[in-house]
Amino acid sequence: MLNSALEMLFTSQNIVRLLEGLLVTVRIALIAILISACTGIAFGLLMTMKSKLIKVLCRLYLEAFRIIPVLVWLFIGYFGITSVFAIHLEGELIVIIVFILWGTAEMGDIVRGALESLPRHQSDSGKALGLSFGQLYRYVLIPQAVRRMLPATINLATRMVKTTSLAVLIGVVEILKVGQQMIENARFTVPTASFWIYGLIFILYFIMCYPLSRLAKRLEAKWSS
Amino acid sequence: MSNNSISGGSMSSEQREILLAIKDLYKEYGGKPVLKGIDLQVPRGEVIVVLGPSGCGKSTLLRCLNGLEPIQKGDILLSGQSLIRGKVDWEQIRQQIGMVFQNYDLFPHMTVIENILLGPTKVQNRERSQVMEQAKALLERVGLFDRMDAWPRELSGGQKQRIAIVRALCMNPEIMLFDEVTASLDPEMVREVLDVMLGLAKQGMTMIIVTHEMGFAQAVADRVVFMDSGTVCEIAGPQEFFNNPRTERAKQFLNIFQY
Amino acid sequence: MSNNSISGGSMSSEQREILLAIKDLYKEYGGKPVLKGIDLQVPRGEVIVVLGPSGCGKSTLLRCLNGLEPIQKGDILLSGQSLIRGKVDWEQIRQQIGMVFQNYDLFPHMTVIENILLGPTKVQNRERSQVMEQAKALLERVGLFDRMDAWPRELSGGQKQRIAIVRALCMNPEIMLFDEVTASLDPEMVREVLDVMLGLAKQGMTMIIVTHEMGFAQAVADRVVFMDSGTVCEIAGPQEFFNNPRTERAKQFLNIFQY
Amino acid sequence: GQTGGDQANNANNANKANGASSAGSLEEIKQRGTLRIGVFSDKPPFGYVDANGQNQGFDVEIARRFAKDLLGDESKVEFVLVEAANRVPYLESNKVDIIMANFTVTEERKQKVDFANPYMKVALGIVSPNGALITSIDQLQGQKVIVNKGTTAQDYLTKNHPDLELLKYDQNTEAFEALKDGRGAALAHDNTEVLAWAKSNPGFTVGVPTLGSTDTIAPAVKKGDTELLNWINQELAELAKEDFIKKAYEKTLLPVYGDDVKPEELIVEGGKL
Amino acid sequence: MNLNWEFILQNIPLYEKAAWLTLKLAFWGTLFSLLLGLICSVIMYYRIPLLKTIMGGYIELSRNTPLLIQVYFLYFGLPKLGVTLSETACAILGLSFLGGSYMAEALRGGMEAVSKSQIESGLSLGLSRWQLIRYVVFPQAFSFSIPALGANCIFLLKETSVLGAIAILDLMNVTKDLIGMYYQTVESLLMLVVSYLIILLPLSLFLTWLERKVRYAEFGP
Ligand SMILES: Nc1ncnc2c1ncn2[C@@H]1O[C@H](COP(=O)(O)OP(=O)(O)OP(=O)(O)O)[C@@H](O)[C@H]1O
Ligand SMILES: Nc1ncnc2c1ncn2[C@@H]1O[C@H](COP(=O)(O)OP(=O)(O)OP(=O)(O)O)[C@@H](O)[C@H]1O
Ligand SMILES: [Mg+2]
Ligand SMILES: [Mg+2]
Repeated sequence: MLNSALEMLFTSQNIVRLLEGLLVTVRIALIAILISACTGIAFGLLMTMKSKLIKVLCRLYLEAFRIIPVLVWLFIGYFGITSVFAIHLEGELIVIIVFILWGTAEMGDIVRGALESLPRHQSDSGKALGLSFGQLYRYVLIPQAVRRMLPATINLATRMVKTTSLAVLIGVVEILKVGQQMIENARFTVPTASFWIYGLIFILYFIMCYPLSRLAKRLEAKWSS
Repeated sequence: MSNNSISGGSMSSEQREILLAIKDLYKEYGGKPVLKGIDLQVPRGEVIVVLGPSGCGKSTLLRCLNGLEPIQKGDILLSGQSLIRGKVDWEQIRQQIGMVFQNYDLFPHMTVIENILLGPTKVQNRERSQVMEQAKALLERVGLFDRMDAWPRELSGGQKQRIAIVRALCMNPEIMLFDEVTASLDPEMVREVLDVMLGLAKQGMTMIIVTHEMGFAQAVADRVVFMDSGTVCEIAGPQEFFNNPRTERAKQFLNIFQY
Repeated sequence: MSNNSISGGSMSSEQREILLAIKDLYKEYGGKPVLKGIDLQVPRGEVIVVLGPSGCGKSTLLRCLNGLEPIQKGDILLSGQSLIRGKVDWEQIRQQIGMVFQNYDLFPHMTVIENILLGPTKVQNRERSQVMEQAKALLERVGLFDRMDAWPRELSGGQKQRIAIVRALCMNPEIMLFDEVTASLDPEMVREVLDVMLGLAKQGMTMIIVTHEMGFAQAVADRVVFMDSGTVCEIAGPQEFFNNPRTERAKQFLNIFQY
Repeated sequence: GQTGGDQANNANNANKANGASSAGSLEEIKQRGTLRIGVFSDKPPFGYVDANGQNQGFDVEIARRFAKDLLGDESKVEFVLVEAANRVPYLESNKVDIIMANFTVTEERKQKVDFANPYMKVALGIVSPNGALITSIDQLQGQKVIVNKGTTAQDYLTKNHPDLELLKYDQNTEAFEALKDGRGAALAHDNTEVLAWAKSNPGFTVGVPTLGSTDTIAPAVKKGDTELLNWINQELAELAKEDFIKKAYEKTLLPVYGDDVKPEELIVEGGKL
Repeated sequence: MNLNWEFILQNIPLYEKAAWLTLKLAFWGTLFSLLLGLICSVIMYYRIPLLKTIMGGYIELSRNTPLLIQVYFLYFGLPKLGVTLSETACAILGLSFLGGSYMAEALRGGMEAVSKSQIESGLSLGLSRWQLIRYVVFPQAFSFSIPALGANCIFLLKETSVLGAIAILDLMNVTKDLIGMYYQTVESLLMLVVSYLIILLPLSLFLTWLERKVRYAEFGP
């Protein structure tokens, strides 16, 4: 059984196609993570502003992504937007956009949490040294916040990598879709293909995510003491 | 305005230049008054120790002097210049006022020397090498020259507080404020920090010190200011205050430390 | 074994029943010796104050007496019964040893009275109403009768420590151990807690107290045990120890508290 | 078959609905240089991706020819892989120019897209395991029937047999997989589809070869894109001259259906029933 | 834009049914997750040899793979080994497999947050090991864990949205159906969002309230 499965993988283009599918997955995750890391920091700073209005708006934005599942947002982006505005956007682009919006919200909350968890006397003693507002953030608050938020950020990245699996449901040809095409193709030759292919994809995802969550744990252990 | 009537102490403060003057300072937190009209004049070179029960407003007073808290009424003058009226450049003023807090407030992501250099180089834009000289000399004086490259977490509480003092001194402030800097330290460490402060006093630094260490207070103070529930109850020389307090509340307070 | 040679104090400990005996106690953390052969006999009703610089092993000693730390050598006898050799029922023994720590260790999810009743009702299976009587009496004594139904977070640090003492007392222990119970309190609160302990001493409770409050130590101690780096350096009556310490190290230590 | 009046009417609706410009679509395609056609990727022998990642199948065959005749080269086609349920959105959002993914002509769909003339005939069929062969829809009472989401089979059963319990899957692969795993008593789909599938899956038989009315399968374009629509109809008529649809059948479907099925039962040549 | 209200009203029952199904799956998934998490966290807290390694492996596997792949594997992969589970079984199993590790981490975090001095003061009162867990560690650990546990509940509820892939008629799947059959995209998506808001908004607000209460007040009224 395993033999025929391996044979299927290594005949023709199958393994290459699967890796190409994986590449799409990785590409989506990487772009989304990198961009939302930046936008998230900006959003996080915005959330620590004193203005009531800004606070409420930020909260609404955050809760929208907290409450409504990402898959729903993908559908809204994919079917809803197109049917209302009739614009042409690739599935992959939709996934990236939705992931960035989602990532910004979550990342922002992480940044806010990190900044607010800094003891007040840190900013007091910065001020007492005569640091200006900008200097206070640049030299004192942000460097400390970054350490506190790094583990959570990596966890968010892991979640985003995992969530790329939903892309298939709005027609993006990524690893899962390629896998399904292969299962369909091999239906006569390897009847147990779905076990092997889904198993393989399961493991591939694990291989992508495990090092990340390991790293997060490490940093957490290192910096909590 | 009326503090002269209750002021006392070994030296007459009238003869020296007044560095810091607090006039009828009034401060409240959300409607609850915490400082109810404080008057105090600090001549250059004087060491003032502020005593009083917990919650009487000692920390709040120091924080107001440094602009960390806005005040509702009154005025604060540093070298005759108001810190309240008109447009106040706090970043400028805070360079002249050094402050050390109860919690060890070193920045944990910087080494000792980086902590010390931050203010002088970034705020005062001074030459790094020149500040370095000064920092080394100060570290030497507090006995921590060899810990220059250590991280704050590698230091004991007493060492951290001594570094915090050096950090503030390195800005060349006119006046230093100390808020219970030894409150969470073990006795030996208390001693090493207080010794540094005694040294500063001897050198003529102007200081306002909030502390619960009565022995130290007696030894270091030029004048003792006793506060209770937001007002100054008594100002006296240390000898006089500890041996013969005038107010009933001060007597009660001192009783706590007697067995 | 040899502590008699350096023991002292106002009362001769030989005449009274020895409640707790520590014999050549040796304890290490990961190969690093922390207690290097401690000998100490505590007669019933005696108040022992343990003094010594930070890290000398005072807390560790108390923790060993209570079985919170295993020891490597030596023996501990409570009423003549070994706590080390053979099968020791710690749950049983801990009922006879009350302990209060530096951190306010009330259980935050229980009200004051629930905190107090937990041990007597669950561990000792005593009648709830009968324990209630006792608890009320004790609360009255420490002046917190009306805070019976409060939650720990609603109490000040000093109040929490007094409740912690009541909680331990309510188990009717033979001996009480106090580990720097006032170390993180404001001076007024320090006083209210120490007063409770002074009261206990007067009533004849056997106690071992670790503290940094020298005035209190002098007032409460029957004997002072001075430790340094894991050994007992000096045992003396309080008058003798504070006015005329025999060892150099004790002199140095006491100097810290003088200005 | 729909009348011209119908179409004009529909075109009006569409312009009102999404206001997208439809004129000059042929020009646009020529400028772009590729014809984007939505096809299935997991529905052999109509549209699938072979082991080398190439699109293959009956629909694909015709699609390539369209590209060749419109742009002069059959490689100038860009295949966009679609699922049953997103065929309409793909057209609406202008992600593809034509859908050629076994798209059955239905009333609801006509509201949303414009169908060209048909190239295939289709009815529903029900395939089930030989061991428990379903030969009539009545046998399915109280059993689970597998369908593919967004297909006419789901549509038909939901509307005409609302009491049946349906197991609905996003993708063809999953639906047939589920049948093989015994998750339902039978699978309902286009009979072209189930016939082909049963051929290559011994142990399964199409017990109900035609169910409901016979429908047609046709290329679809965005609502109001009459220019492209007319071109397709013309093209289909042209292709009839060389029996192209039949040839495509022989190349892709014959190996699957064998000689049991007469091509005339399935294909429509020249867009005329 | 004009909404087709008739269509919306007509399909409310469908969404209602789907919402109940979503809730039902989430409920069982959460419950089993909690049980699994409880067992795991106790094993990890006490560092029971062997079992600890196994649970550690499980936690990593479950946390680092997407639910969609997990259920695909359970639903389409396992039958090839002769194990065919029903849709509901797969859904609940998948949710529990995923949720178990999240709950375990949350509970373990709570247990480790109970300070050593709390445990020692319990011990010095003479509490037995079991009494210590029962009266001191667990009540506190649970309240420390509440924010994380609550977040996990919401997380699992949201994750049910992918179960449509294995033919579960949840909210998401019903929406896909309606889009596929009637092409009333906007109306269907609107109903979907509203359904999630109706379910999750109160839950989310409740948890925020609870979290604040636990965080600021610690214990007591
Ligand atoms: N940020 C704040 N908001 C509201 N009230 C405050 C705030 N900070 C301090 N207070 C109140 O102001 C009063 C004075 O506080 P302050 O910290 O100045 O006292 P303190 O004399 O320094 O006491 P301690 O000896 O305990 O440090 C107290 O009653 C306190 O409750
Ligand atoms: N859990 C532990 N693991 C390793 N070393 C420890 C541990 N607890 C204490 N020590 C070490 O044992 C020595 C004695 O510690 P102990 O807490 O008994 O001192 P102490 O006299 O109570 O000091 P303090 O006055 O600061 O409370 C110290 O050097 C300390 O570093
Ligand atoms: Mg204060
Ligand atoms: Mg100690």
